[in-house]
Amino acid sequence: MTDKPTFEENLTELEEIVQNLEKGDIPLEKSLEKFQRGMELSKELQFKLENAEKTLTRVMDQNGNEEKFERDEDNEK
Amino acid sequence: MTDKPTFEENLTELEEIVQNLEKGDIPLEKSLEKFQRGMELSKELQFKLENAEKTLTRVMDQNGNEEKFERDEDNEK
Amino acid sequence: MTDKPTFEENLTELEEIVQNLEKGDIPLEKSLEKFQRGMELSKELQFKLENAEKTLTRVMDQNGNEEKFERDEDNEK
Amino acid sequence: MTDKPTFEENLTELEEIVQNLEKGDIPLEKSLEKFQRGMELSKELQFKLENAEKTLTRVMDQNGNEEKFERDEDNEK
Amino acid sequence: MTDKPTFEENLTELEEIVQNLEKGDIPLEKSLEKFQRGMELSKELQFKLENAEKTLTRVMDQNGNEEKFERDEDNEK
Amino acid sequence: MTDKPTFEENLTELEEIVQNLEKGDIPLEKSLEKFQRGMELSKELQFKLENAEKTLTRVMDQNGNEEKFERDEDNEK
Amino acid sequence: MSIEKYLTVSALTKYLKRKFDADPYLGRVYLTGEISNFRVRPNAHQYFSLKDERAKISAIMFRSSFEKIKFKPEEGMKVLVVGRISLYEATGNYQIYVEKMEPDGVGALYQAYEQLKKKLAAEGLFSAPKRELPIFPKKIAVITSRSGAVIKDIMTTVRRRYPIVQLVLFPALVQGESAAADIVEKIHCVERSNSFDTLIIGRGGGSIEDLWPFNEEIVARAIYDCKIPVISSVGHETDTTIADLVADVRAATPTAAAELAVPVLGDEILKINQLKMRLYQAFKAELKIKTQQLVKLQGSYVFQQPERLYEGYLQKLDYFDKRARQAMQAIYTENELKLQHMLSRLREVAPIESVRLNKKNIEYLQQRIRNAGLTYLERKEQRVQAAMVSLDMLSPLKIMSRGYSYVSQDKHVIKSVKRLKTTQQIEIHFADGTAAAEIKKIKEDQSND
Repeated sequence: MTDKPTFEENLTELEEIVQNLEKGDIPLEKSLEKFQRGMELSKELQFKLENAEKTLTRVMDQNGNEEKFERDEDNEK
Repeated sequence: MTDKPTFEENLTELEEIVQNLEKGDIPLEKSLEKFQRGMELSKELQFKLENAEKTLTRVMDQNGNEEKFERDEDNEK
Repeated sequence: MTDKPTFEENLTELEEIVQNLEKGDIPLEKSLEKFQRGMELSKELQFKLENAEKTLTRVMDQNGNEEKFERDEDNEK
Repeated sequence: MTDKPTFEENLTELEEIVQNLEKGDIPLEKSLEKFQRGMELSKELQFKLENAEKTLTRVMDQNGNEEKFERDEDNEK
Repeated sequence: MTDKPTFEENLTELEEIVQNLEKGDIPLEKSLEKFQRGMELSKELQFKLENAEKTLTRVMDQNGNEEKFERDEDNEK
Repeated sequence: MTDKPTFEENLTELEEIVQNLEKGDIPLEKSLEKFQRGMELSKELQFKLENAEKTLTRVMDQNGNEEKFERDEDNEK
Repeated sequence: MSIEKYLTVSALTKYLKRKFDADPYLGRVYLTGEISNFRVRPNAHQYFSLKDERAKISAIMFRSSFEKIKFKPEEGMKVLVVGRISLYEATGNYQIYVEKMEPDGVGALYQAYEQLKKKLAAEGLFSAPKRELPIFPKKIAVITSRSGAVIKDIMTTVRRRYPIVQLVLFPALVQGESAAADIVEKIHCVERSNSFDTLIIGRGGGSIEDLWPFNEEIVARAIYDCKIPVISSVGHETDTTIADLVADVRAATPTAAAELAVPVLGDEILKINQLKMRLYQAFKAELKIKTQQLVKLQGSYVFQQPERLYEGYLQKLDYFDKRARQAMQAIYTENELKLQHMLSRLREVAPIESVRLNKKNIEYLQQRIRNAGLTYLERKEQRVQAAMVSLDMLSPLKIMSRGYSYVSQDKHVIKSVKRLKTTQQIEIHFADGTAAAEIKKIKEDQSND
């Protein structure tokens, strides 16, 4: 797990790929590779983000009761 | 029991978590953990407080009788 | 029976608790604990007082003459 | 009979109890005990006094003749 | 007969009893005893006096002259 | 006859009794006895004096015989 | 006879008196004689007789004259007197009015009397203790003349005073030669009978000669030896005989003797009655005193209101009882106040505010953490989106869309024909897809090399 690059490392790699591609002096094959790599990375990042979002929502939803409670309490005020 | 962090320690930890998250310079995974931790903490603290409030309210209500008793005594005077 | 704290000891403890709470520099949990202890103590003290009052009333009722006597005396005032 | 405390001894004990109670520096439980003891004493004393009264009345009734004798003498005056 | 106390001895005893009782500094039980003794004595003394008086009257009645004489004397007063 | 107290002895006894009683320092029982004795004596003495027969003077003749004295009889006529 | 011939007693007496008074011899008479019937009357005129063996004359001596004489006239004394003879009309007696009187020697009997008196006095007969008279005699012997006034006076007095006594007269000669012996005999007779309480020896008044038996020694000794108390009443008060002196009691007159011998019966009965009354009163008084003492004691409040014996205790007890209850009530009230005070302070320090504050704080922190989480994620998303957009822009596929395509075999781009062979399977990549192809013919371009 520790070897696995973090979300931020992946993001940085993706951004570097974008910068390299923007320079445009790399062979097609290379750029294709990089592009593909970038696509992979972005896919992964997106996946991670989605996961994170789910987690966040879940955690927040777990507090839904309290939210209700809070609202009740607010009503009481 | 003594090893268990106090309410105040938990509150301090929660505040640090919030500040950390607000600064936003921590890795996603880390931040997710912290978020979860923060939510847990806040939940726990809230639970404790609500319990305390209930207890206090109850206890205070229990003294309603005594209050009446006192009032009766006042009437006698 | 001897080991049981006396009413005055209980009252003293309650007073210490009240003074501690009035100083107000104790952690919430501690203060909650102390408050509850204080409430317990006050309940016990009240119970004891009520018992005392019952005893007082009962003993006085056991010889009705004096009650009458007292009332008569009060009327005379 | 000699071991039994006399009326005066009981009265003195009652007086001491009253003084103790009036000083008011004894624990509540103790003062309740003392009060109960005092009430017992007072009941006993009252009982004795009532007995004394009965004895006196009985003795007086037995001497009805002398009363008559005295009245006769008064008439002569 | 010689051992029996005389009227005067009994009277003196009665007088002492009365003085004692009037001073009032004797224990209740003792004073009750003394009261009873006093009543007995007074009864006995009265009985003796009445007997003596009867003797006086009877002896005088046995010769009527003196009675007349007495009455005359009374009338003269 | 000689053992019987004479009139004078009885009178003396009566006088002593009267003086004793008048001094008044003898016990009641004794004085009652004395009173009764005195009354008996006085009765006896009075009886003797009142009931003795009146006598006529006699005269002793030469032969030692007492005879009526004619001069006394004359006086009575 | 006519009445005028009779004289009145007064007229005759007056006439006689004049005869006496006018007689020259009788105006002043010198007379010798023996005093008789004399009893001194103090501070008064003196009446007596003067006598000799055969005759007797009454005499009077007025007080003024009597006070002048220098001796004490006595019965039987021979005297020389000077006086006048006159008649006392009231009694018709003639008498000598004595003006002067002198003694004329001493009489023979008087001398004998004095001698015996001295002798007996020396023997102690007179000073010997006297027997006491019984107060209540039963039987009294009287030695006197049967016919005299003595027994009559005694009888009268006794009858009056004490009629229950037996009087027995022992008749005796009281005058003359054998009188003394007779008296002695009678005394012995009285003694012998052993039944008498008192003996009275008496004789009326008379001259010293008349009374002489009572001055004789045998009589005196008989009286002295007599075991019965003797009352002597001889002659008048002025006649003191030896018998009088030796007797236990001397009475001036027979009446006095009787009075001495017996009490008054009524008085005695009264006395006994008085004793009885005193006895009664004394005993009654004693009873009264004792009764008063008893009544006083019975009247003590101790017996009248015995409840006072314990009333004090009742009050005390009530007082203690009340105080105990008040004290206990006070203790209770004080503790209750303390507790209520403590309780209200405790309630005031209930940490409810702190709890509510903290709750708000926690809510706020929760809000913040939620916001922070969302913001953080948003920012990451943005970065990823930006990179992805850029990457998309730079995609080589975009060039191919202008009509370019490339060949690859086994994922390797084939940049030169030299690397191709006929029948070789290749992939032609287009912008919008791939196509599989087989090399049919190879034509190498030289120039380009």
